[in-house]
Amino acid sequence: QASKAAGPKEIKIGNILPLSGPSASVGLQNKQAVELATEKINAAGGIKSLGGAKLVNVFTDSKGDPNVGVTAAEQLINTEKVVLISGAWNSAVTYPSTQVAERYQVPYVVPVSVADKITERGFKYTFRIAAKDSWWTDYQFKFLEEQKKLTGTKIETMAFVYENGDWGTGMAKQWHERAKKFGYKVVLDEAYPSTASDLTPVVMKIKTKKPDVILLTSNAADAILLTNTMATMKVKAKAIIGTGGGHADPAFRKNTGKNCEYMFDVVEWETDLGRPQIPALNAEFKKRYGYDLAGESVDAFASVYVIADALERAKSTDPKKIRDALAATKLCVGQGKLGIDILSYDCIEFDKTGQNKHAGIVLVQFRDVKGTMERVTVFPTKVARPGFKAVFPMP
Amino acid sequence: MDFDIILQAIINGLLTGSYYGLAALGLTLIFGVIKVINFAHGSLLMVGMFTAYWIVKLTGWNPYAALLVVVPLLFLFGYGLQGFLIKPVLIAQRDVREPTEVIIVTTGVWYILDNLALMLFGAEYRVVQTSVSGQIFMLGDYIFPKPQLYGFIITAATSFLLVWFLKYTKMGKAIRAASLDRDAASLMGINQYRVYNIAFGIGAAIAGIVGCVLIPFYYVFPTVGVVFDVKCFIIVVLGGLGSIPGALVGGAIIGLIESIFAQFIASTWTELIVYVVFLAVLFIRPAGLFGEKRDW
Amino acid sequence: MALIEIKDISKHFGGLKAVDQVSISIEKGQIYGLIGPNGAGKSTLFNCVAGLYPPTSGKVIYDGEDITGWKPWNVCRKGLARTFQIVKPFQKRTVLYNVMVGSFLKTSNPSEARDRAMEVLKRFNLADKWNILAGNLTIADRKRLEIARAMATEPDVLLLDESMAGLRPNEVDETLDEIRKIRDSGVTIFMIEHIMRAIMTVSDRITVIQFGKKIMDGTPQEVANDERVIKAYLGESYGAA
Amino acid sequence: MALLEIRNIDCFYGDVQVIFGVSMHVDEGEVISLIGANGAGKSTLLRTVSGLMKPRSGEILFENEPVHDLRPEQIVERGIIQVPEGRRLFSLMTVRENLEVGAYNSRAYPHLAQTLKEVYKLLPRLEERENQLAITLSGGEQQMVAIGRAMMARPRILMMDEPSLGLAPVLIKEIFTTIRQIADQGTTVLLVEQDVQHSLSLSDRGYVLEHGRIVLEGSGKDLLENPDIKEAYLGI
Amino acid sequence: MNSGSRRKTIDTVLKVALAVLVFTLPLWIKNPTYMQILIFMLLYAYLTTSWNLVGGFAGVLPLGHSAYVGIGAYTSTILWITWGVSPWLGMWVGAFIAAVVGTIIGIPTLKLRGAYFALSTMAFGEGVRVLAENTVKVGPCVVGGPQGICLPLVPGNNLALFQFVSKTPYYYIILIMLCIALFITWHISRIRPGYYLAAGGEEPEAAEALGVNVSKYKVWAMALSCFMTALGGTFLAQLTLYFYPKQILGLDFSFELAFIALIGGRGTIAGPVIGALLLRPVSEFTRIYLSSVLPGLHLVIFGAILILVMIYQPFGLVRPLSRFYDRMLDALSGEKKKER
Ligand SMILES: Nc1ncnc2c1ncn2[C@@H]1O[C@H](COP(=O)(O)OP(=O)(O)OP(=O)(O)O)[C@@H](O)[C@H]1O
Ligand SMILES: Nc1ncnc2c1ncn2[C@@H]1O[C@H](COP(=O)(O)OP(=O)(O)OP(=O)(O)O)[C@@H](O)[C@H]1O
Ligand SMILES: [Mg+2]
Ligand SMILES: [Mg+2]
Repeated sequence: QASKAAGPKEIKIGNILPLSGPSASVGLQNKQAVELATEKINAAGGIKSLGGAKLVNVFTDSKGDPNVGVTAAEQLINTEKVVLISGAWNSAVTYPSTQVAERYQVPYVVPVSVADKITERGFKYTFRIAAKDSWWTDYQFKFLEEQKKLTGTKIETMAFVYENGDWGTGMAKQWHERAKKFGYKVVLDEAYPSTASDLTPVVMKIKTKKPDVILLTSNAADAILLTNTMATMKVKAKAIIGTGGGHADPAFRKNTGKNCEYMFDVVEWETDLGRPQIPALNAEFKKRYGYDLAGESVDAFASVYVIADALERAKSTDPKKIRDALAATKLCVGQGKLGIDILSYDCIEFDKTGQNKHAGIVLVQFRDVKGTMERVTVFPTKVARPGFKAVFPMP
Repeated sequence: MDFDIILQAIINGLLTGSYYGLAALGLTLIFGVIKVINFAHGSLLMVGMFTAYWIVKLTGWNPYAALLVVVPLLFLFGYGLQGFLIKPVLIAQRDVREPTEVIIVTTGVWYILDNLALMLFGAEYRVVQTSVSGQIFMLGDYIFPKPQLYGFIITAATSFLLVWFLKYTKMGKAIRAASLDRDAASLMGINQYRVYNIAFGIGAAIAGIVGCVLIPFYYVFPTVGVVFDVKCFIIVVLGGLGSIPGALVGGAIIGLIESIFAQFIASTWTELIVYVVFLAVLFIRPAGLFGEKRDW
Repeated sequence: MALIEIKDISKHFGGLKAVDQVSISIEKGQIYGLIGPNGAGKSTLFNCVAGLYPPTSGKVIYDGEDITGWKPWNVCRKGLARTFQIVKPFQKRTVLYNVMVGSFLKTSNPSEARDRAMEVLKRFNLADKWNILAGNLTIADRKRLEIARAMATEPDVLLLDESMAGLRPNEVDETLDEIRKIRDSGVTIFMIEHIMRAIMTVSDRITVIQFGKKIMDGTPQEVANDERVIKAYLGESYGAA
Repeated sequence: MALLEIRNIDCFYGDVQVIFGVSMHVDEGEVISLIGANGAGKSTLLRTVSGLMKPRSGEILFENEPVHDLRPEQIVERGIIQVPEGRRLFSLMTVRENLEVGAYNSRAYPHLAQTLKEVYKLLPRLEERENQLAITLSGGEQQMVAIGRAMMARPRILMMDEPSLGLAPVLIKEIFTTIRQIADQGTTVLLVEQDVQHSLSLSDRGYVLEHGRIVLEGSGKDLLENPDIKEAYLGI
Repeated sequence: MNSGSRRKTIDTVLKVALAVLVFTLPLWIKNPTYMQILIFMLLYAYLTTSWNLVGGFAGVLPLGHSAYVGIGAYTSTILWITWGVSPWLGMWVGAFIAAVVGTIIGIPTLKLRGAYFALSTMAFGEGVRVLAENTVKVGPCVVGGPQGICLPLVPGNNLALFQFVSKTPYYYIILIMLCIALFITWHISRIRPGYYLAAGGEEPEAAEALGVNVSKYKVWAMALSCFMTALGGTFLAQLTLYFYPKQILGLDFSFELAFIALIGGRGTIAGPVIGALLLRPVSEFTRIYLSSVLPGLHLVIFGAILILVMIYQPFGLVRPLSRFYDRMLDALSGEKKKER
């Protein structure tokens, strides 16, 4: 193509995100993170090996609908002629749209969709930055095991409560496997429709079963409703652990107030991590868009750096070369890449399925820090916020 | 199963069912009078919720004080909606008893309102802490969440007022007359379209009331109406389209099914039970529990 | 044996006994009249015979066969066609279309149905209006269409519910001629009518009902001179035709 | 002076013209019959006066003021009240509620209680049936309610479209007696009827409408004796 | 030359030209995105034509037809994945099941009037969705619960397994399906069942009195409609290779079919096609070009378009378009259309 002599002035990156429909809120946050990262990279001189070419993002709305996502991918590839696609937040959209990219042999970077199977189909052009969802449940159980030892608390029974979508049911499957492995008794396995108008019946059920630990997988709205209803109905447990998603949404803390205190959540990232660049970036993001960075935004933010790095090394906009460059990615903290320096783990490197093999997870607890509810990293202990330790069992 | 639990489930079911019923009430009124399925009903509820949300958020009022603003506002909104958008289609379909094509208009309004809200407020979920949020009232060991309890009382009061209005006031009678025979109503000096506007306005105002009732314990977001839409449709058909007691009883039935069955089976399946019960009732009583067979 | 035997038919709506133990028997080839005050239950009785309502009790025997509670379409296929007091044309369709729906009963071939329908239209002086939408017809034409449509099913019995209400006297006369012609072609007719001049001249026999109950039956003369009928229905003596 | 004056109006359904340049007038206190074949356009004429449809040309004056541009409810406010063809009661409302709705217009509403008494006096049977749903009434009773409902509006001119349609002979007499009483109380009446004998004999004047045109006009008595009328409408 | 023949010639020429254009489109359009949009247009036209058999001819308003699309997609896909049955065969099984389900649901609901029917079918559609979301596995068959089913990729263009890399085969398959569906509706509207359906839809009591078992014909129409809809479901599954309950059994989907019919002209033969041809591109292009400007804006515009069409053309766009076509013919031929 025209990449030879002067190189292109602009490099088009396609982004598929849910900008309307039920997951529009997170879709928008991802979009903003991508825009901010792109701006920074372009300001720093763009892709130098391509003559300082600027990255240009083309956003298309998937509505969270796979069919729309597929059409969007085709449109990005054929009409917009993007060299690479990034997206699509909803696993259900990522799944078929990566298939399209694979057919056209266009690289597809997946910042956040966590469904295991996305990188388990032998695709050559799909690369995922976030951890697989099976890795998340690992951390939840690791944490429990450690706390059992540490505090001598007896934990025998568990309740699984999750939204009945793709994600929640996937998590529940993992939970069951691990509960069996570690010898917990599952007293309640309850999926609920994520559009429920009333979750009191579910909460009533939890109350009857009196589980030691409640594992939750929820979207934002239902996480809020569930937590508030549990408080109203006076449900108590030794530990309530969320699985990111809704619990990580800033709206969750804002809208549950005191009710979420001492709850746990797993997350790929947190603002209080001990990385020096985080405060400044978070402040900038917050000033611009009105809320804190979240794990998913950070993945999206980092993904732009991964893409830029691959382009830099590919020295070309030929999709095949970009793919090879992506496959050879090795970006680590301390190389002066802002997007990488803020991660909770040390390097991004893809295994042969395209999965970032270092992607890590942390456990946070909602704590009242000087009058405001904050997410405090408590596990693994080496990245925990200084001076904080998990309160376990929940009081 | 524990008797206490069942009783608590019944309490929850009735409290929940009451605001379901209230949400369905506006829908059934609009259908009864104008014979239009208002697919924008959930969106009106959303508008009511957002209004109440902002009022409470900005002024810190008691959420029920927001009714003073929400009710007139939604009334005017519904009034205008019917007057400007639905009326032209009704005029074009003057001879049709149930102008089904109007659903396109009401669905269009639904899309527009939901997405305008998205553009204005973003997709995030918002909850506002009100003076009654999270408070409970205990009767023995039984928990009555106060916001739901107040919702129950407001439902009862609203239904009573509506029935009284339709039965005893001049405008109420005119509304009923126009719903039975619009041309004949014209010949009595009733401006049928104004009557429709008012009926639609009242229906919208009731949706607004539901918004205020929900604010203390539910969250607001642009597509919140969709959560209640399908439920409302089931309730009104179950109870009998156009029937006020039908909406209330239908709401209670759905609330109870959800609450009680969830104690025995997975709550995703209770949704299915709702549909099964709904279809079963239709097989037995095609006009719904309180439907007037000869009228439809 | 009579062609139609209505035996002790009752129809209750809730507590209302709209038809109460009425028996009528109609011979083949007769024109049989049914009269009575408004709300006496005449249309309800028709509806019970034609299958629109299942009777609460009693029997309808047609040609030796018990057709009580049969569905309307089966009654029609059996050879009893009816018209409605409030005419129900398919308003958005042409006159021809309306009649073709009737003539399809005896043939499934569209062009044959069309030919038969045109013939019926000719008989009822509607042929030149075949392409008009039924909704745009005058009342008189609609009533005529109602009969034409029923006749297109080639019935053995025709049930007419106030087919002449709202017609001008000379139109009434035309319709009466048509009815006689239909009868002469071998069709038995059972009709409800409030226009005395019509029903008294054309009927062979008349039944009078009031409050759902049969008051009497007899020849037009007998009916016209009956004290009870005069008091309940006619209001004054109808100069016996 | 004419109370109601129709000047040269043309009416259409879609592209089909059904009224062709009709002019007529009704004076205060008169009883006027409008007769004509089925589909002549009688109901259309009444609908036009009531504002349910608009004339394409011509004008309608009530007390010398044009009313053809007004909406139906505004026309009712003036006191032009119609008893529509086929009764058109509010089926699921009680007799009393039907009557109350009749008095909806602002001229009549303040006098509701008074008018109700008068109507009950005129039609005592309605008082007996006060709380019955309209749908459960017999045809004759329904016609009474329809007339009573119109009277509740305190009509300046009462237009009736085929009040005797589908009624038993005994009821037809009763209805015409009632109409006579209404006229005697001073209400102007415009009567559309098939029962020419009854209607012309209680009318001061009559018009004959054929195919949308007025073809004959005269006093009730003259028209009754007119041989053409006799042949066409009385079947003699 | 007899009058009107010139007009007729032009009419024929235009129609033939249109047909040729439609059948050769893949030769002109190389961009797969546009092909995909075209295919979806045809698919929606096909599904709406099937919908129209009940929604248009039987005079009721079904709002749950996505259930039958889903039944088609699920059946053929499950048969293929579990037992290796080719979708070409499986689609008939799915269609048959859909017809049976449609009949069972139709028998009680088709007796209901107007809004009752609309809302009941809507509730039924939602019920099927909930059922699918709660069923992960039935015996050896993976239903997939809320995650739905992903069809394994078959390399290359494989006619036997109904999977192609190129869009062209999909285009011709759905085009042929649409032509058949149009022929069926056209034919039905001219024979006895068509007359009976229309009559029953307009005045059920009158039709029954003329010997028409109205419910029977409506149920037949429903069964046929469901049958055809399910075939479209299999096509959709093979085209997107991935489906899940919220999408394929969603309310939005059912609504869109009804809208296309209402906007195009319900109960007419061309209506669904015209509706799909106009509405699909509008929703696609506003989404593509506006969604990144301001999220939600495209749906606001879509809603506004729906409302405007209904206010100005409450009986759908077929009428003004055919009037326009007639005028155009008049102008081209210099002859007036003969009034029948
Ligand atoms: N579907 C129904 N439900 C309840 N009541 C009914 C129904 N149909 C008729 N009725 C009642 O049954 C009685 C008899 O009505 P029907 O129509 O048979 O009278 P009719 O003799 O035909 O009177 P008309 O001469 O006025 O036509 C009336 O009181 C009527 O209100
Ligand atoms: N809604 C309508 N649409 C089209 N044409 C109509 C409509 N209503 C009436 N017409 C036509 O207008 C003409 C006059 O009808 P109109 O009802 O005024 O007659 P009429 O004199 O009252 O007759 P009748 O004695 O039958 O009541 C008739 O030819 C009729 O077919
Ligand atoms: Mg009758
Ligand atoms: Mg008339």
